[in-house]
Amino acid sequence: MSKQEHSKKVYIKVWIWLLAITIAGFIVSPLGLPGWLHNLFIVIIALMKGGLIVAYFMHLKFERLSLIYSILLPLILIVALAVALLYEGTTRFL
Amino acid sequence: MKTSGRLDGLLFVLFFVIGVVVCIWYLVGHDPGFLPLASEHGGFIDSLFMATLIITGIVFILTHLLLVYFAFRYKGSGNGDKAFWYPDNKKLEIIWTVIPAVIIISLIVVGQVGWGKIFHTEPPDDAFVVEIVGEQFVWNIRYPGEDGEFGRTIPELISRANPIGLDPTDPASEDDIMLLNELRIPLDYPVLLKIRSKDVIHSVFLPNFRVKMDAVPGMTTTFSFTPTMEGEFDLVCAELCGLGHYRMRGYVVVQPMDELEEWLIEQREME
Amino acid sequence: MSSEQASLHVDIEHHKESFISKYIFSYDHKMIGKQYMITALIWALIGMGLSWVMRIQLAYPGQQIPIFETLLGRYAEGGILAPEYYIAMMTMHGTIMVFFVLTAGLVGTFGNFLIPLQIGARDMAFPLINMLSYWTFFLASVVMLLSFFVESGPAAAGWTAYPPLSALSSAIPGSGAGQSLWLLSIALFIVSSLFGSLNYIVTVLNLRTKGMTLGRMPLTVWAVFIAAILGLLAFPVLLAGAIMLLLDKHLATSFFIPAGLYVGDALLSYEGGSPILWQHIFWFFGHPEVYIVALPALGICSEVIATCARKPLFGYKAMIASLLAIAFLSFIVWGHHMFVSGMNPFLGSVFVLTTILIAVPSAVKVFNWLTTLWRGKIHYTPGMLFAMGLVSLFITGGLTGIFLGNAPIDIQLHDTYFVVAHFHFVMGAAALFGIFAGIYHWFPKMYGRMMSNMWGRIHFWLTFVGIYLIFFPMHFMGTTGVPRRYYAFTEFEYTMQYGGMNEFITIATLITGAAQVIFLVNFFGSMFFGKKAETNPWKAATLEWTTDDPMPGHGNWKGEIPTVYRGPHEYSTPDGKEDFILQTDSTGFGKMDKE
Amino acid sequence: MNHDAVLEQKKIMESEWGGGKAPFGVSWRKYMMWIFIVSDAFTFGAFLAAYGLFRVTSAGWPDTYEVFTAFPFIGVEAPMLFVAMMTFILICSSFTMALAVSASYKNDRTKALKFLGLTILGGSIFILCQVYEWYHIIHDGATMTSNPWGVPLFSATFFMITGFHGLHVLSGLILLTITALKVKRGFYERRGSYEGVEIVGLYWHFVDLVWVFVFTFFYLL
Repeated sequence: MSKQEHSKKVYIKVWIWLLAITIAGFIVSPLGLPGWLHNLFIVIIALMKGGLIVAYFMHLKFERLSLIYSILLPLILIVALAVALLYEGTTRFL
Repeated sequence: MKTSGRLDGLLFVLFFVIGVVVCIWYLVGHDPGFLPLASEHGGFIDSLFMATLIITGIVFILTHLLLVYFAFRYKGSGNGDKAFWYPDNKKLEIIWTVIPAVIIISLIVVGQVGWGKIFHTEPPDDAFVVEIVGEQFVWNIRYPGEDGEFGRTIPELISRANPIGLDPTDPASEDDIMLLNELRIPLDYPVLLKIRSKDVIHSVFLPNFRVKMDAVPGMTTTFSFTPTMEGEFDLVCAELCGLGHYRMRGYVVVQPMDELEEWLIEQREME
Repeated sequence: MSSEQASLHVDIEHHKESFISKYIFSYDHKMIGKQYMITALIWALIGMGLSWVMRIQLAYPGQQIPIFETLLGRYAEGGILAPEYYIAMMTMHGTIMVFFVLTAGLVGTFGNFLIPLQIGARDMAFPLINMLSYWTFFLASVVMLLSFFVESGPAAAGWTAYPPLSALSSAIPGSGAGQSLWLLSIALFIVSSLFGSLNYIVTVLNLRTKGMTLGRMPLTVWAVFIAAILGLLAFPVLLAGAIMLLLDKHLATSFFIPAGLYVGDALLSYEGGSPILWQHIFWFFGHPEVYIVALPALGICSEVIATCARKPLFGYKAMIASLLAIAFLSFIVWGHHMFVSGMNPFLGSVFVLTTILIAVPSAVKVFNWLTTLWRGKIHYTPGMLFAMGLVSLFITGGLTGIFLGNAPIDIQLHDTYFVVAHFHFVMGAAALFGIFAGIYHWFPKMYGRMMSNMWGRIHFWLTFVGIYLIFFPMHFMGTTGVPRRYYAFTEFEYTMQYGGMNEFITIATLITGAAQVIFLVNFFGSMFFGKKAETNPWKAATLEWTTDDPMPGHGNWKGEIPTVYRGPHEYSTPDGKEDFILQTDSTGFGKMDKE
Repeated sequence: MNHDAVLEQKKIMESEWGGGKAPFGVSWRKYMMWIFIVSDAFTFGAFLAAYGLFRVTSAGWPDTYEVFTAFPFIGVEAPMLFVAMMTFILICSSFTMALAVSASYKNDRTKALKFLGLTILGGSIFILCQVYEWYHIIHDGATMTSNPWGVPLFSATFFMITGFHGLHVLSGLILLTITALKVKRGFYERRGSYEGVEIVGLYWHFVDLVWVFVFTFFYLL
């Protein structure tokens, strides 16, 4: 474990970023953007936040590539379930 | 290690031969067991079934022939003499990956063409519409009547006398015809089943018509098909729905359109 | 010794052995594996008993069978099994067999017993969690057993527990307390399986001995490893579903229950849920579950075939690749259980494609097994017989899957006896044969004694023929359209024609079931009176046979863990002296490992 | 035996995946936490996927900006402000957790303990906030089966998902407390490795991560 991965400076930077994009998420709502754009924006912000936490706080970014893949790739499967359910919900139900 | 296997090898061969003979004897006597076909799309399903049966039958016999032959032929003596060392052959493996893939993909393609015809084609506007509402353990059948429209149903109105909760204030409900367990449909004419359920999941299964669709509470599922044979057939429940699942019986009567229309008028008058 | 292994070794050395710590709350992976095995065998007897009850009812509907009343009490008053309890028996048969016999009996038994032995580890990575895994499973068993004794009877909505039937006690009595206990038991089982999976995956990745690359692991370890990954990812989804169903049942939420239901002369006050959602969630778990059961059986089969045919497993890499392909595909095929469930037909098309593609890796496996047998020197041990039987059953069950996976044919075959035949071949019987093959093959290592060869062979032939006699005729019933989960076939003329066949199947079931007594006697008898085993009775090449005794103590190897120099299935190699070379054989490598 | 085999064996013995080593470069304890997190993510994923289906199929899903308006002590309606604050607190606790891990790797026991304490504090405040929020919307009339803003599934999924997440926070707090006590007693120092702190940290960050998605999908969308 090298010292760099756990440097305080990086954590503070990430923390500030997290706060900044969380606030950005709030500001966008009253702007009255079209629904899909608003949703897209919100989801991108969530992914960015998640990415920051996973990459720096959980320092996955500094782990071996094989570990990164073994953690992230399986998540595709649960996303597939969500996509199938949303598709099913919007096209067929009730 | 004493594991003589002459007998086991022989038994494998014997079992395979007897099994195949019995199977073929049975198949010749009974087809694969299909009930008489009574719908248009059913022909496609049956022939796809038969095609798959032939393909898989060949694969079954070939692989089992190899299995029992090897079992019979390559018996070890147990005194440590070596077998033929053969760990790998890329070419062979690619061949037997590609061949099944091609066969299988062609089956999928053919299947999807049929699937598209059954489910992705909209039924014609003048299709004969019947509603089937599953209930523990009967089928409520409803015809829209002369106006061609089903009356509104409201769950709060359901009672013994009004099994599906028909709303009497809706003008469309006046000429609706309600029947129990008796589904009459016209010969050679597209039929659209609108399937609902009052309580748990049922499944409308018409084995002669190769029709099956779940009756799911809270939503309306549909199945459209064209009957091609006159007569009386079974309406079966194919999804576990409770203790009476096995006796949730209905009848399907297929008759020419003009007879059916007369019968509908009679029913209307009787109500 | 690596640092990882060393810290584990310290833990083991400090672990004192009393009766309780050795046989009950044991940390030793071998004892935990045996505990799983014995528990699964007991469950198998219960599950089999339930299938006898069902078969007798189906063959002789409406007839008084006095023994039913003696055994089942109020569920069969006057010797006639009531329909609601027939369904309950069927539900419990499915649940018990899928979860408690096949999953626990294969992954639990062989995962625990074989992984550390075959990869060269002292024990699992987390012996404590391993112990907890078994005892959570035991608790799940107790809860499931309790549900037989509640007032309204055990769960009765099928092992798939489709709501609304499973959620509403007014729809069927079993959906009261019985179903709640069922859900609780399954939730416990999920926790147990999670503990197990974490252990298996981490152990396989981090605790392999020196030289044991992934490409040198025996196929059993590969298969259990992949099954553990499937369990890790599939079970939590069922947990989410089970929690939602419990909330529906006890807090009257309506996740799975739509508005306007009218059950038992009363309008229910649920609003807005979707029964199809449960089906999606259940089968997202349910299909991988099939492979959690099947893959270890296929792995065991591969290994036993290679060992007993005295040949290297043909296409070792392709076998692993096909396991991986099957595992991946199994997550994206769940919709094939729902072609006619009201699911969007377009989704149906997608699922047809992914489903039938599974046939390709499966075919590769079969061809590779056959080529392994080709020009082999087959030793007919009972384990080998069961492995070869598995190949046959896997072919039969796999081929019928091609019918069911093609959506248009499934319209006719869905929920008929064709399905029953299909999954009993490919998942039920094939996996069971995997268990038998594994037990016969590794019994000498488990108990230091040999099982009787002759009785093993008799057991095999009765079981193998019996399975075909029971399940093959069901295909014909299925094409005719005889629906499954029927209490009796007396209500329809076209189902009545199979009266004779049903009687035949029932008799076959009774005989095949009775034949399992041979196994039990052989198993328990050999445990105490069997011939003492050698360290390596089958002359196998894998690591577990290099332990100092036939029955290694906790820690597995007395001295250092051996280093591995070669692949797992080196049989009949041209340059070897004997017809097998142990993985640890360092002939020709000089003093490499002493560095 | 040919030369190639000897060479290959040599390569294997030196390689990361050759056995006897940790191929991912992490110990088995840490890797176990990682895959546990993946598994747990699937549970949450299933809940959220189900929620998504309810959301798109139910007509008239309530507007969260009208539901979550309460804020203690200020007496005016402040849509989403409270939950924004909760998010802020949880992110901060994640931040202090990262600092605790960092300090523990520098063998700075007092600092590690301090940051762990701050993390526990943040987590506890988050739980209290959640209690307040639950109390408030229950007070407004929301139950598992009905709520004043429309679709009952809204409150049912809300209680289910935030409840399940809350359970994770609670168990995280218990784990953190145990870890803090171990740090205090010098358990990790004696062991020579502070990895335990890092592993608990992973779990805590995951709880935060889940909240990010719950917050996004449930409150913001």
